[in-house]
Amino acid sequence: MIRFKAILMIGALAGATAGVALAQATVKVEPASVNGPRPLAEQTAQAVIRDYLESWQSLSAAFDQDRADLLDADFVGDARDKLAQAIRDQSQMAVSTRYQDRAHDVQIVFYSPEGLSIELSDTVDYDVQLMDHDKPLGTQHVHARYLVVLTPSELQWRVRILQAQAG
Amino acid sequence: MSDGSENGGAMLAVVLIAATIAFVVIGTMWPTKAALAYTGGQGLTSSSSTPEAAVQNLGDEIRASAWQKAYDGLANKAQFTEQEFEHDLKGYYPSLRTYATLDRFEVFPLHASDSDAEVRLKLYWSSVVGISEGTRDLHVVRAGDRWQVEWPIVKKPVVPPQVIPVNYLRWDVIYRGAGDDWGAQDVEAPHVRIVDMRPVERAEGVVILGELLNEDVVPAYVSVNATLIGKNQQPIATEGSFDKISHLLLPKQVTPFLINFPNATLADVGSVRMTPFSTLVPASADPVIEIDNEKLNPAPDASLTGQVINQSGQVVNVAHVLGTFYDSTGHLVWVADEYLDRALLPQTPESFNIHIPEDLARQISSERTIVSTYSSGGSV
Amino acid sequence: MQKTELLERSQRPLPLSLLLMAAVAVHLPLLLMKLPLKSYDTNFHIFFASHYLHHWWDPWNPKWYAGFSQTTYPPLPQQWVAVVSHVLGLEMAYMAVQLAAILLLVVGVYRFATLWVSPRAASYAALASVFLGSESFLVYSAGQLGTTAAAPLYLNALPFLFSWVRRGSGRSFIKAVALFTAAAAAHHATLLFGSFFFALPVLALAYLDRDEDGERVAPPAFFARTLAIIAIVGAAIAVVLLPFWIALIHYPVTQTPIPHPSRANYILSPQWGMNYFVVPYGALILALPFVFWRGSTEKHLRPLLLGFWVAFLLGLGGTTPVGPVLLGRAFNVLTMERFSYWATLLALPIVGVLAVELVARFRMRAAVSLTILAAFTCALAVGWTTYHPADAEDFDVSPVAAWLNRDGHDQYRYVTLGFGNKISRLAMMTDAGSVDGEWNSGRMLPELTRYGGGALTSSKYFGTAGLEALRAMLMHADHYGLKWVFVRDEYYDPLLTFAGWRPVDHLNDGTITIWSKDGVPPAQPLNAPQIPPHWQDVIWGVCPFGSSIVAILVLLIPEKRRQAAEARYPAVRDGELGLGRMVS
Amino acid sequence: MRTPWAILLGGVAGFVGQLIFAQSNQLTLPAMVEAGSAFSIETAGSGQGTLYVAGLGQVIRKDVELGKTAWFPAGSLYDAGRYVVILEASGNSESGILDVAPQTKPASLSFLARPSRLPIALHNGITGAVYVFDAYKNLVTAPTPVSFALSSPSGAAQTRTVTAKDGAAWTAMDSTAKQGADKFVAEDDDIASTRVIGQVPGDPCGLKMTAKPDGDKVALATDPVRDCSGNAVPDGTIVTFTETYGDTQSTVDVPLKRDIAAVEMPAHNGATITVASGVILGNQIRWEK
Repeated sequence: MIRFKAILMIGALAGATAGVALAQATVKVEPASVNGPRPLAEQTAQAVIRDYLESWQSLSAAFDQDRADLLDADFVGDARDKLAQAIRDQSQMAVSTRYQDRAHDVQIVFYSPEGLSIELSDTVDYDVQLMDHDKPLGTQHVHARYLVVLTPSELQWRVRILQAQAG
Repeated sequence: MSDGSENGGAMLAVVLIAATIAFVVIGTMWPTKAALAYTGGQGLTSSSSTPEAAVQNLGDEIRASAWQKAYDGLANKAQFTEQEFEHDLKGYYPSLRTYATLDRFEVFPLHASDSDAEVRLKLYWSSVVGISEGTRDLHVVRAGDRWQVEWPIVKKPVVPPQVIPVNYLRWDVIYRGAGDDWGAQDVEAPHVRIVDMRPVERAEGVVILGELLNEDVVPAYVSVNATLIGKNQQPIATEGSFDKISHLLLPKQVTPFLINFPNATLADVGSVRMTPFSTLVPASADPVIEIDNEKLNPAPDASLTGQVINQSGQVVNVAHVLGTFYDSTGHLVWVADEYLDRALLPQTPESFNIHIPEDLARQISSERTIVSTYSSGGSV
Repeated sequence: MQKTELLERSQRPLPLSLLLMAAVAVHLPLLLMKLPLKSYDTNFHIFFASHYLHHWWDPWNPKWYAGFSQTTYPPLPQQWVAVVSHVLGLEMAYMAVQLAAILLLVVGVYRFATLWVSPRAASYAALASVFLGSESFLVYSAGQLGTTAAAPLYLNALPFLFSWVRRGSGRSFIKAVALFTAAAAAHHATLLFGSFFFALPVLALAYLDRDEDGERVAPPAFFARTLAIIAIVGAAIAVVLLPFWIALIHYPVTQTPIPHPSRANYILSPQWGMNYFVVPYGALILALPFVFWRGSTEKHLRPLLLGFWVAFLLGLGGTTPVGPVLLGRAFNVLTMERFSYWATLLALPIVGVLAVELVARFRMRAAVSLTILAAFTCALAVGWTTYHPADAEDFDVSPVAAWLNRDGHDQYRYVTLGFGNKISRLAMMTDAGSVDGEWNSGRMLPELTRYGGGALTSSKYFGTAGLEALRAMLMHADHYGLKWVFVRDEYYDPLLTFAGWRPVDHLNDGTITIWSKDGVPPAQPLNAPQIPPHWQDVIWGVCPFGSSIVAILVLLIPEKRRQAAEARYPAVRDGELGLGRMVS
Repeated sequence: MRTPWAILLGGVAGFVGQLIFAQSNQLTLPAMVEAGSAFSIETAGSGQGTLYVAGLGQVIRKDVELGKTAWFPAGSLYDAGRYVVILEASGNSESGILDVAPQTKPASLSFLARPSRLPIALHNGITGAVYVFDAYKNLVTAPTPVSFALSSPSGAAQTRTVTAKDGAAWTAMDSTAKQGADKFVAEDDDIASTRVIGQVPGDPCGLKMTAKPDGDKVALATDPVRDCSGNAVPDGTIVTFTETYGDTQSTVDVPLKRDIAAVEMPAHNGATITVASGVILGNQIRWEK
């Protein structure tokens, strides 16, 4: 009985830890190393990184709930289309994936001269859990460098390209 | 069931019926405000026993759009038809006045004798763009025991037969269809610039005055927003120029703008953030409007008066005159406007009168006037 | 022997089945034709119902006024429409609920009338209610589902009230409480004013009759029972409509009054006299002298007559000074046609007596004449929607809804101009939100409440007030994410042009122009403090609808066979009406 | 299930599964594949299994026979990125990582050229930024040379070649001295994208009008209106004539037509007439009959 209680407590602690981890990934922002003539205002940089990090929440929710419409707020263009395609794929196969970002190391690398795009690189640590008909198949930790292009919309920056680099 | 109480019952019936009739009579003889709203302000007890009462009745009838009744009561109705009378008030061509309703009116006696009188009738028309005023000085004559109005009819203006070539420029825009436009050929918005801006404190709040220039080579559809930023760097309020601007600017054209911030005080404002918007739109350089005889009239009743002349062959249904006022050093002092509620016919002058606040009139030494127009199509 | 039977038959009430069949025969075809859809408010009720259909547990409706709470309007009929719509669809569900209200009215009028007149006269009154001009006017021209659903519930509650105060019947007490509460959940104004016009006369009758049927009731007991039922009903209504009261207390209706032609003087403005007096009363106008005479001369009818008289005077709107004096500010908030409706319901028992006496005296001639007059009255009120339609022109709003629902247009709010009461229908069909709406008491936006105009879509009809409200709203378009204006009336074009809006598209063969403003940010949910907390959502979802279920259940409790009318009019025999079986 | 607990439990299950598979080492993945190319995955053991390939752009599920090679034909996996591969068999699973690289040959360019109109002779006034994509709309991240060329109708051209870094390249160029529509071309390999840049005259320079009597009016006309480089100011540009006489004034906004603005105004003896365009003032005339 005591043993059972101990297991429960450990489980609860682990759950709480997982919950905290779910809510907040660690974020490190490197000083911008901007390729381009346009000066990058501090507020713009902050807004871009904030909107980009929020996009991971949308991405995670969209894959988790099989709802491509949840991408609309933060993704646009090819990035939105490709993510939506993946959600359609998994939905058709009754497969589901859960993405949980753990750490980001972000650096702005390009600000196009006309101000209509910002490219950043993000070295991300995240977990992917795969399930088939709600049966867990496994969770894989992934470490990857992403190249991300964001473009401005009426209220925020939205992700237009989200691509992990090979190797 | 009838018993000794039948007499009392009969009395009750009589009392209730009598009271009902009395209430109806009272309500009809002295209608409530809510009821009067549906009669154009007229009760049953209108009489024309004085010159003012005759004009008051006429005003009520115009307000109720009771054209026939109003026309029938005129002393000089033989000089024009009922239709001409109605058109005189509502316009011969579609204009703001055509669809306006008389919101209220005021009657001012000017002169009176036993047989005739002069009475001023000030009419406040409710149009889609706001209240517009009109004044008629009426000659009222005695006819037996009542008075009748002689209506100073203004007959339909006659435009002489002529040929007016329409050869002005027009810009068309080919828009991209719906869809993602990133990284595709685009035509950007026209370049506009705020060339002057000044915040002013007025009794009703803070007013932002300014001028906006289209410095591009294409027409621009413009508007200006202003945000008052408090001394703590927090926004206080955001307002737009709304109709106190000429939204269509041809290349190198300048418009004044005025933005109202009711209930704000300048003392609370740390800075003002101006946001001009411009969009590329199809436009025509026609009609060209000439502004003649502009004159600054000093206080009291300070105003800018003049005439606008439509140099094109197209009827302009609504004209909006915007005046920009400067002091002797060329600084912006005020922006004011007036809608003309009569259509502008080709080559036919139409007067305007823009009111200037008395306290500012003394500072004003020069002005610039522009006209924006609305046409629903068609020519004379 | 045969003569006696004939006499007895001539004193019998008309069977309830016949009365209900008459109601079905008259109103079912009209409802199947969906005639109420042409009325002023039907689409408004269906719009509310559609929200309950999709968001039963969330009365916050973001589609009008940039968000408003439906707890500002008692929900019972609309919730029933939502429930029935699962089977019939929204429009036919509305018709079904309206038909149920009409049938309940027949029963209610009969039961109410039996308190005052003989069962035969009461059955004539019930039959007259089928043809009642004011009922048809409210159903087919005004579309007042709330009023026409609450009144029958209220009328059905009154005999139980009488039975309780007169005899102390506990079962009647429970039934009265249940029905009064359900009536309040259907329409609050009916309950408030019904207390004065209906309940007070019934209480007065009970007091006047306190010695009549051998069961004497002492005045202290009478008053104690009266106070008890007032307290319990008050408490029940307070709980069932708690979110409504909270909304009313926190956000009282302080907006500038909106003109309504029912407040006109019907003599000075005869067109409104036709609309609000001749049409609702119809041939009943001919009976008014008799109503006054018989109501006065029969001592026990006097409370009924006085209730009728006050409602009658108030129903005359601005024709008399009674309305402004008695109602004060409420005169400029309420619409007056409902008072005429209640007045006609109060007159029906006496009209039933008139009909009985006319038939007894003139037989077939009277029957034929009364039938013609009743048919004329009903036909006039039903046909009035054609001669005085709520909408000048019918048009299809589905292209507008389709336009709003595509290409992300619904990220912004919209307003229509010249759409009349089609805005409810449009709101049902689109995902986009509007800053306009048809429920004036629910709106909180200062641009709308300050000036005294009604719906923005009809701004021009409210003169300066309406246009000022429209200008104020367009001025703050950025704040509300208002990017689209759908215009079906060129009157507004100059304002939009000079205010910086541009036409961007056309719909319905160019009869509707879409205007847009540049630089407007997408609409954001307004953090309105009037959004009800979750516990209110639960109350709103459970209590009002639950009150009607409770009312149905308690009506199944058998009543001791005793009717108020028996003492005065013993002619009624068991089983003749079947009414007791149905409602007891 | 959709709670942190689910993920935690799933993680524990996956970890245990991985331990089991790690011992058996049933899954062999290629180090990297090019987007859209065919590839294979080796499996060990025997029996049936299911292979899952999941990335942000694609998810593939394939039934495989353990111990045999699972073939993925060309075009199966085309979205560049990092994929999680899981082999599930008999309730156990093994996972790994598969990288898909973009193709090296560009197939399309996103060319952001601004502005679409600008005044003539503006240094670095024209900018262009290019993102290079392969046939599957993957950003080509390998360094690749992008050439930019701005050519005017007269034939003069400016060219630059820039190496794209992280898939992006940019340049800035001067607007020419002559008005007209220039072509701005970005090219990578044999893929080109063209934008039209309108080079428009500057503000009017030396605005001058003349006046002559015309009945009871005065006919005013400007000389052909040019900018300081001699380019004609476009037709439609507004020229404002203002006539001041005594304490009154007349104003007309007239659009240029065929380089000239002309208007008739009331002829008042002693009136002063001025001409302006935007904030540029022209000459002044005092009208004497």
